[in-house]
Amino acid sequence: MIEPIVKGMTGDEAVAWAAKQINPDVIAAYPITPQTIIVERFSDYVNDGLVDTSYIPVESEHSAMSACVGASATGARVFTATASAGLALMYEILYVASGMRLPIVLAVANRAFSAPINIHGECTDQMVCRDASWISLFGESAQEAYDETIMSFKIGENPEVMLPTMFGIEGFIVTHALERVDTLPDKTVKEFLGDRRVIPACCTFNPFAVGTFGSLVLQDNYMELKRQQEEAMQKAYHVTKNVMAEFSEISGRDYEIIEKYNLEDADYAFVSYGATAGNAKAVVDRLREKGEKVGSLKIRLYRPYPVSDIYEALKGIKAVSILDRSATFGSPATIAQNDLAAALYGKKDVPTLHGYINGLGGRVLLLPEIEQVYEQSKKYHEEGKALTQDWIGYRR
Amino acid sequence: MKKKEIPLDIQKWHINKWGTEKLPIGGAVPFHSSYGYKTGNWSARKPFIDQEKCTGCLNCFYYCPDSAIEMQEIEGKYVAECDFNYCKGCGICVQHCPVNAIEWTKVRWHTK
Amino acid sequence: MAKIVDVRINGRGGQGAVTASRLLAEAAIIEGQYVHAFPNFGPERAGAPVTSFSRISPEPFTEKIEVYNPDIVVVIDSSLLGDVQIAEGLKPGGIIICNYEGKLESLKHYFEGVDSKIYKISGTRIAREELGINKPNMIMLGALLKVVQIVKLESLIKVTKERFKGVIGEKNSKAMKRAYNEVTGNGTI
Amino acid sequence: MASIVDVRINGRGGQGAVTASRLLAEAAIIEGQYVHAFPNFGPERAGAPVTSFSRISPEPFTEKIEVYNPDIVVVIDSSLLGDVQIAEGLKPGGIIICNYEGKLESLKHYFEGVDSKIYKISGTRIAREELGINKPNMIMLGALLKVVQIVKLESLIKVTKERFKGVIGEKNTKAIRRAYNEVE
Repeated sequence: MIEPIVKGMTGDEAVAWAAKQINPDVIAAYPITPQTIIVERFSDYVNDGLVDTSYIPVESEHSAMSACVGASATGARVFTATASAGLALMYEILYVASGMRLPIVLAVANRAFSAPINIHGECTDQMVCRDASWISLFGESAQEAYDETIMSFKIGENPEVMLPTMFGIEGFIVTHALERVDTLPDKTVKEFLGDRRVIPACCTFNPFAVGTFGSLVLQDNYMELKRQQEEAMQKAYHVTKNVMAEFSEISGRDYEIIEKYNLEDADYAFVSYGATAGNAKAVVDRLREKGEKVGSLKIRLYRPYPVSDIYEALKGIKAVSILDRSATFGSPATIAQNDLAAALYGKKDVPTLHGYINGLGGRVLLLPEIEQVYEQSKKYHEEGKALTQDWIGYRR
Repeated sequence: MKKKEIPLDIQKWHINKWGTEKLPIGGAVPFHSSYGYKTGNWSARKPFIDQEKCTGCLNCFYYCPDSAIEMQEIEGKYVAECDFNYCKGCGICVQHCPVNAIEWTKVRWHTK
Repeated sequence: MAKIVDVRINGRGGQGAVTASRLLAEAAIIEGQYVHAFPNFGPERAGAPVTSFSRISPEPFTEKIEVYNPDIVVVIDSSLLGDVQIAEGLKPGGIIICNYEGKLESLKHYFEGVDSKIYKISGTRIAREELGINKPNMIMLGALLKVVQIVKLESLIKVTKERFKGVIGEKNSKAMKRAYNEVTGNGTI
Repeated sequence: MASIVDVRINGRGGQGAVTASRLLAEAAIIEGQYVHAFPNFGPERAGAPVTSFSRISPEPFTEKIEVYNPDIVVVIDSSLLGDVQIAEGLKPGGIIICNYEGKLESLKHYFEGVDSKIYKISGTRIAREELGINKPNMIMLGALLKVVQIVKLESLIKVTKERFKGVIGEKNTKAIRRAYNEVE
């Protein structure tokens, strides 16, 4: 373990600082609240000569991701960041990045979608990209924002994986909030990531191996190439586990693809991701003081979905309250509940699932309200209700 | 004109119908694979280059979208020549020739 | 859990409320404490009422929730007293520290019926005299640390000097120390 | 299910293979049959080899699959014979109708070892004489209907006249009738 350098940083600053230490070859980004500080800070570093990154100021997020695709195809290490509407504008190119198997890293400052216009935290923007064949991580705090920036490069650039990675931190409550961040020395970050990524021979523009990228592939080969992506996704699961174990060793912070909190003897549990998971843990502490047997599960790696880990963690628990800070409409369950239900279906000793859409557009769900969520799920479970979904924390 | 052939390993890719395990990741197509697609018989018209008039300015060489124009050395002078195996007959070279050395003539497929 | 201290700073845009809550948190960090500090995000504008928060705890905590029930409220600008509900959400027995020129008694009129300890400091006057400009944000923190020692004054001075290099940092340090000594109120100091 | 007839039309971009498969299907529709007609989707360009399909059945059917094993192959352009695998996927005993100027015997050389019945029509010549342009697509359909009566000649003529108004429709009708009689 390496002695950390303690700093006070907001989530965005932590991402920018990690990016500075990584010193990527190319950054192409367009500012959007609440991601702005990442871009601002990093352009300061470029201006001050602290990094030798090529910074491409683009005119939109669509262009930002397009520039990243081009840069990454040459074998460069590429980073970008966006939020909400920006991510939606990138959506088309997200599939190009993953289809061309380019390990771009994207920081998402999770923010609600318009309309009505809203700049505050909500994870819907990242959730709607979960089928884009991007590895998807969620961060709870500025510390995790820092760590996941570094780990994302290592996961995506693994020659077995070669997929782009996005990680989300919630707008304002993480991106703009100052927290204690234990940073690593520059040298350690450089050693952890290695000099440059391994470049598979025919997968990169260079004068010695000319090739065609993103060519027209119709019925004949398209499905084989998509299946390659799925197999890479499955490998990404193991690679992420290894990278997190390796990172835990050097940083001294325990990283796992899911985080279990007081789950061993729990009868009831919360399942959440991102900053909400921190609140859930605080509520678990409060409920434990009252003698309730309750625990919390945080999903850090959302794609590839860690099915077996989650099943092992939730086996034997009676009921689960899913705190889902993302919106879905007319769906049989909330977004996280959908995946969880699919992961647990047909297995033995599985809990009943109760999904709660909360915290949209930065709405705060106070700790006593989360306690009510717990009481509600408990009641539902005792009434024998199997799969319920509900909205919480809004006025009738 | 030099012989254009697909590299042997890429020929196998087509013949053996490679699957997920063998196809290059990301659908990156290796170089020279396009030699296999002889699209020359798609065309309704063909360019015929008058090598006497050709000044070797390279305009047609650069503008040809199928890289069907090749420069040949004839008596110490470089002149353009069209490889009809790959020419789709778009006529761009005709438009770009500054000395009107290229004639665009109709081809009749059915009389082949 | 009970050790978490929530501080709310009420000020006006441009007076440095956000900087103050940030520096307070940074001072806590260099002491090894755990923090979560953030402004109340919204449409900010010079002169508009703004709030900013610091949540400080000697032990790690996980909650990521805005501060609705602060333990301490710091008021940087006395003109807010009539406009804004300063004591809103304040925990019973909480602390209010106000930049106020008048007498403590007249300040108390603003908080009738509020279960709180009230302190005052002539922040604006100190700022005029020590800094030459009306930026009483750091001065209010100096006063705060006298009332409740959530962080050490030395730590705050250290981060202040890091943030404001050279003469401005020196002046602010001096002003903070003066505020530390001049704060008055109705609780034990 | 056995009553479904799959027709593949091989031609070159611009010759009207897609129109032909479409009109064949429309003719079937006005007779009350059920159809599924579509081109082979891909990069099409004038002169490039294209294929187009009509699936015709007197009874309703639900499958939506491309035609890999046609019962009938219609070749609009004889220059395709060397380039393209015309008989690819043809059902055993299937029918090939080719626009071919030469003798039937020389045409058969292209399909040695293929279990099929081969017919020819001088489509290009008829097109030149009757229409004045080289558009033998409808002529090939006329020939097809003589060989297998999947739709009635009258129905095809009716939809042709609807599609090509005025003198072009008349000329095509005449050409179709001539092809109907001249196929061998």
